[in-house]
Amino acid sequence: MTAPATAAPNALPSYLEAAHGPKSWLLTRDHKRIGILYLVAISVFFVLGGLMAVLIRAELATPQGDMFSSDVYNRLFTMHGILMIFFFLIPSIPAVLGNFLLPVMIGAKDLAFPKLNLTSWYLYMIGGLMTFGSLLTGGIDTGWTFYTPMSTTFAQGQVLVTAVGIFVAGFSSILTGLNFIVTIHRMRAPGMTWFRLPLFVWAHYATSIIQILGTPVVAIAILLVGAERLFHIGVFDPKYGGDPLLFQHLFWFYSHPAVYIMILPAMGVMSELVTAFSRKRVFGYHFVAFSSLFIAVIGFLVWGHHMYVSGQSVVAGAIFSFLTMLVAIPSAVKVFNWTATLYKGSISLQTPMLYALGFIGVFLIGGLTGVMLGTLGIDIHVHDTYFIVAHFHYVMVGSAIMGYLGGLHFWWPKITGRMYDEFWSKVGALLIFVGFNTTFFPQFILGYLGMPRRYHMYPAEFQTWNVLSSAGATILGVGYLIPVIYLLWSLKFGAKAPANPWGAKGLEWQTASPPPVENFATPPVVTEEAYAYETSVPAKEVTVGI
Amino acid sequence: MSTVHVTPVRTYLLVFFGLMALTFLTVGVAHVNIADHLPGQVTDAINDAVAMAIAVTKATLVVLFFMHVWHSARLNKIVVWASLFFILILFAFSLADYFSRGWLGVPGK
Amino acid sequence: MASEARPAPLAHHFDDYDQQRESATLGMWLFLAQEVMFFGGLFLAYTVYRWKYPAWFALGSNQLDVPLGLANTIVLIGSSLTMVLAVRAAQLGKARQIAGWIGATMALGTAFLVVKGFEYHHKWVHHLIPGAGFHIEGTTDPAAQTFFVLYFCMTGLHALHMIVGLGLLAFLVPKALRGDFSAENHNWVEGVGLYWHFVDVIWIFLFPLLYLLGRHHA
Amino acid sequence: MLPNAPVFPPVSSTLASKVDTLFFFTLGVSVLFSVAIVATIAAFIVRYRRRRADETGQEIKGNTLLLELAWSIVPLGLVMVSFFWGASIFFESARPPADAWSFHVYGKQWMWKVEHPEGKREINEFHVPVNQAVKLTMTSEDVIHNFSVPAFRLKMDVLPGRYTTAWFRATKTGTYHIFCDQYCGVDHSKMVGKIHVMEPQDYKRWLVSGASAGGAVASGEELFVAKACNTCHRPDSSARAPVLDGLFGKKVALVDGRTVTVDESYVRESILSPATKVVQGYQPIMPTFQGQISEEEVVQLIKYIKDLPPAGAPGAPAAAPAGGKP
Ligand code: HEA
Ligand code: HEA
Ligand code: HEC
Ligand code: CUA
Ligand SMILES: [Cu+2]
Repeated sequence: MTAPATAAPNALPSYLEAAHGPKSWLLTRDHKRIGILYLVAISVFFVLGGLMAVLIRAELATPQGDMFSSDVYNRLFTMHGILMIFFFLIPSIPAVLGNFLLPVMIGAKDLAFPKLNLTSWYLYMIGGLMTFGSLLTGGIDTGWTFYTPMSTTFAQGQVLVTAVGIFVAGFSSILTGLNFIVTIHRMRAPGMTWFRLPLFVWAHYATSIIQILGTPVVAIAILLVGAERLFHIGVFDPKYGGDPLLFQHLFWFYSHPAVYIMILPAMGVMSELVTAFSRKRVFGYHFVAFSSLFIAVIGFLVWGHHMYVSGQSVVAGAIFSFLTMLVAIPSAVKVFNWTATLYKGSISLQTPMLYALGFIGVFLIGGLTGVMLGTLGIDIHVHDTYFIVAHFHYVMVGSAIMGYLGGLHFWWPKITGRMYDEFWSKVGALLIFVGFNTTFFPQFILGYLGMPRRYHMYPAEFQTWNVLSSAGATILGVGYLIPVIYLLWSLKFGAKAPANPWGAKGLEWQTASPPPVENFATPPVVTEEAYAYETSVPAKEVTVGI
Repeated sequence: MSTVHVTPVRTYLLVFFGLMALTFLTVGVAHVNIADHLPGQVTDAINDAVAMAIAVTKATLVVLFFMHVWHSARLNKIVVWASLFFILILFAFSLADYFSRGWLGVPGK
Repeated sequence: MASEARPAPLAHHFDDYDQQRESATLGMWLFLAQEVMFFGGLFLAYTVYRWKYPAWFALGSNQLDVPLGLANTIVLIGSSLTMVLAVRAAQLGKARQIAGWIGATMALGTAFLVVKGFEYHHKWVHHLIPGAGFHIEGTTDPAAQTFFVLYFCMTGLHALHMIVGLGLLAFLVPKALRGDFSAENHNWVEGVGLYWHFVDVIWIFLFPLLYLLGRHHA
Repeated sequence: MLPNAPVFPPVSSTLASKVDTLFFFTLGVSVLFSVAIVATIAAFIVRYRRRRADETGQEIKGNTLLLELAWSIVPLGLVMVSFFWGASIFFESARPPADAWSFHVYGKQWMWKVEHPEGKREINEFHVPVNQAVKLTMTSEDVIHNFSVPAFRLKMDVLPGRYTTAWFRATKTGTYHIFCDQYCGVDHSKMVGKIHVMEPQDYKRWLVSGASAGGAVASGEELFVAKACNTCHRPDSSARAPVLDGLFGKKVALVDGRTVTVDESYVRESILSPATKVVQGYQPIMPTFQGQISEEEVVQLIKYIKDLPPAGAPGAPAAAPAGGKP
């Protein structure tokens, strides 16, 4: 895309240099700085959640419960799930990369509502601190799913505080989605038509729909749980005429689509990575773009697949199973189109591309086991076993986080203006891939054998696979440690990044690294479709080896 | 430059009185067992249906005129329809579970 | 563009007022879509429980005071009228009128809440608050509480929205008097107006669902 | 040091082999697609590796619609096979065969209680005869649990406030795990048991041996008197209430115009929440027994009502066991 912005990218001070001091960060309205605020916050929550995972895996290395009491163990996995899902993965790509890049990619100066954007971050922080506070004061033992009447009547601990924390964080997510949709509709640069949008933007558009329409339903469900606990009234407890399944319907109405809040942005990143590192137009642009919307909409129709054996009617089970099958197709379409994009490309295996390829491999396993779970006859055996645990870690830890890390590496030079170490980043990517599969593949076997999830102790014959899994988690932990080190290192010692280190297309690569406050020195005008690599030879900007 | 449409006060008043009329109507019919006044086998639920029909009419009036959707950009209309569509999904599929409990000879409540 | 009176300036990242206004209304509508889903969960709960316990719902709704509910409905629809007139005044750029109509809206909104307060008090006196002290004439089945659980959740959340709305309106009055709103730029009035009407729409459904259905049995 | 590592669970019920076949089908499809896609990607990487720093990919021209359709429709076909196959197994697993013996299961934080058709009771142990269909009617006394026997590929949630059912026909004698698969609080992981599949004659011998666990519960007939049901539900009683003889399995018209079939759930609801479904022609005067009667007592009453012969039929309401007789 030609834009006059390339002329003098360094004329303006970058968003990092424009102002200094804590106040300039905590009161900023610049979407880029808010993206950084999120980056710091979610990283902290990730490490917290990850440490709990390490404790879980340590405990599960032996069949007896020898490290923790049952009660502590239950609190560990509950908090692990809550922190990872609500405070790490859901905000990860949208709130960090999306916040930073979306306005730049469409040639806008900022999101439509900058103050609201900052408000979202504060809501997120309030929610996060409440949840963290409840953790410090004993945590909760409901599981991240809050099933009633367990959560309303029987659970110990700070259910109320956590519930309110999630409720508040939910509104942060809603407002982010709202901001994105308005921005995409109203703030595009001249010439940036819908079908010239990068697929990353399409993915975020679809994600935002889910955030706006799904999140309020879980919010009200959680609020009712809170009310039931507080006032001892029967909303969901059958003792007072309540219906526990109603909670499950409300919860999964959000929480199934929520898994697409986690994966769709990662898929958006994927489309950027695959095109940039094969220097080629994406294959089937329209199919990839619309499949995101299709996933978002059909994703709202399948929630009952979490409830096949819950006492839901068998007819409803069959309907939900049928629709679950349909939702697999647009994901398949994406995978095939990415593969086809590589055909006759100019493929370079730089670190972000390694993550992209890892994503495809891992997502295949995660997604296809998802289809198995969607199959009624199989789910009646593996429901609530480690098969589920393996499935969702494959899609969440494997796919979504690999997408996130791939994106973070891809845009790191743009965000920070620094290059990271090529060698160590490849070692890190490799270690994460190996560690991840060693951790979670054995869990499929455990699951089919019948090992239930959320078990503190288990029969001795399951031990070998569990030891393997715990060993893998150690590798994975070290794998995650490596990027932390070299990325932090790069901030100070990394080489200065040029405007377009990868020779990639997209408006964000046409402005300086890091970008100036309002993103572009002169407002860009778009004259090309996305990924029109064939029209230019990005010779000079390329600095990193092949 | 502004594309804002200014609605005459008369329209607002008409809508208001329409809403008032419907409010009294719905209170009035609520005390009548409509099924008794209709020929044939009509279930009790007819009262619910009438009340909801009136409520939907009232809500539509508010949305179209007070909330200016009548003169709004197409996109805002789409948002309205989309929220209705998704609320319908929530209802349809949850109730599909409840209403089909016990079908196919599988017990359930 | 009428540039001599430009009370609230164009935000730095917008190109013109049209873009700014369209963004604001779209944002508000999306927020309301979110609200629809939020209340939708409660309406679903209502539907499910009413289907499960028709008798208790008929019994429950017969405990409510229709005249008060009706009065409140009239008050609330009236407040929607005054609100829309405030928005109209803003569209025409008439600062004092805006403030006047907003004041009227706030008065009606407060009246609604006061009446609601009396109703709650009445429920309290008659042991109709769900929980340990709940008692209703005609049954000891604990499921009979379900109606009142929903009654309080739904009307309570609605009242909470009204309180937020009143706060927003109060925030607009000085702005209006200061002359912050012009024909080009009155997004705040418009946005709060949409919100207020939305709260009205919720009540339009709550009133028959809670007060009226099941009346014909009594 | 470590015990050996099994990779596949025992296959010990009629359902198990069916579930496994379907599992291997989907596994095969998955492996096929994964290998094909990964191989293609690997080939592309080798073939189209970037040679020069300023190289770009070649644009692909032409109509790709057919390709897009192909790779949408082929997976669609496969998942549809998977759906229908899976649904048929699911329906089969949900509908017990007519000859099934009826057992009751109670979940309670954190134990399983089982009651055999003729009244013998055990806790966290479950003895069943081989090759006999067994139907479980399950309920919980507190939170949601889940009764799971991996060797049978059997799993069903156990809810408070209602009954769910499951069934199996064990095909191999042996001892297998029972797990609670729904998180239910502190000792969820200790809510485990053993199911012992025995030869029929061994099962018979086991039945008559030893005492039953979990304390005795009064029989339904005794409860019917103790809870004063008989004061209303006897033809000669003063209160006007329906006679329950021969009621089970019939259809009943309700005052609000609906009809219901009298099954376990309905009788349970009639006892605990009588005004929810009021029988046509009667006043809702029956008191609720909620909180005054345990889940096990409810089941005793249900069994008793189930076995009441139609009015006028010879023979007093026998104390014959419900379901089938071993
Ligand atoms: C990022 C998160 C994420 C994603 C993307 C998915 C994606 C999918 N999930 Fe997953 N899921 C979770 C997160 C996620 N899930 C979580 C957290 C849980 C557990 C919650 C809990 O209980 O705690 C869960 C649980 C879960 C269950 C419930 C299991 C149970 O509790 O019994 C089911 C059942 O249907 C399911 C199905 C699916 C399906 C069909 C997809 C599909 O979208 C996958 C589509 C992808 C593909 C199909 C791969 C690509 C396809 C091809 C390359 C072509 C070839 C394809 C075919 C031949 C079909 N998931
Ligand atoms: C985004 C979501 C997410 C992520 C990223 C993870 C990450 C991990 N999870 Fe998590 N998990 C969930 C979401 C997630 N999980 C959910 C929703 C549940 C269900 C909860 C419930 O049942 O309610 C669950 C449950 C769950 C269980 C099942 C518990 C049970 O049912 O009893 C297990 C067991 O192995 C597990 C393991 C792990 C491991 C090993 C990781 C690893 O990937 C973590 C690796 C991360 C780190 C190690 C931290 C970062 C490391 C560093 C910065 C380096 C320094 C540290 C070291 C060198 C050690 N998880
Ligand atoms: C005070 C009188 C009274 C007592 C005591 C009473 N019932 Fe009832 N029962 C009724 C009446 C009246 C009906 C019919 C109206 C209705 O459905 O509520 C009824 C209905 C029933 C039904 C549904 C019958 C049908 O035709 O569908 C069952 C089952 C039942 N009772 C069981 C019991 C049991 C078990 C007990 C004791 C634990 C009991 N009842 C105690 C009065 C009583
Ligand atoms: Cu009972 Cu888990
Ligand atoms: Cu799902």
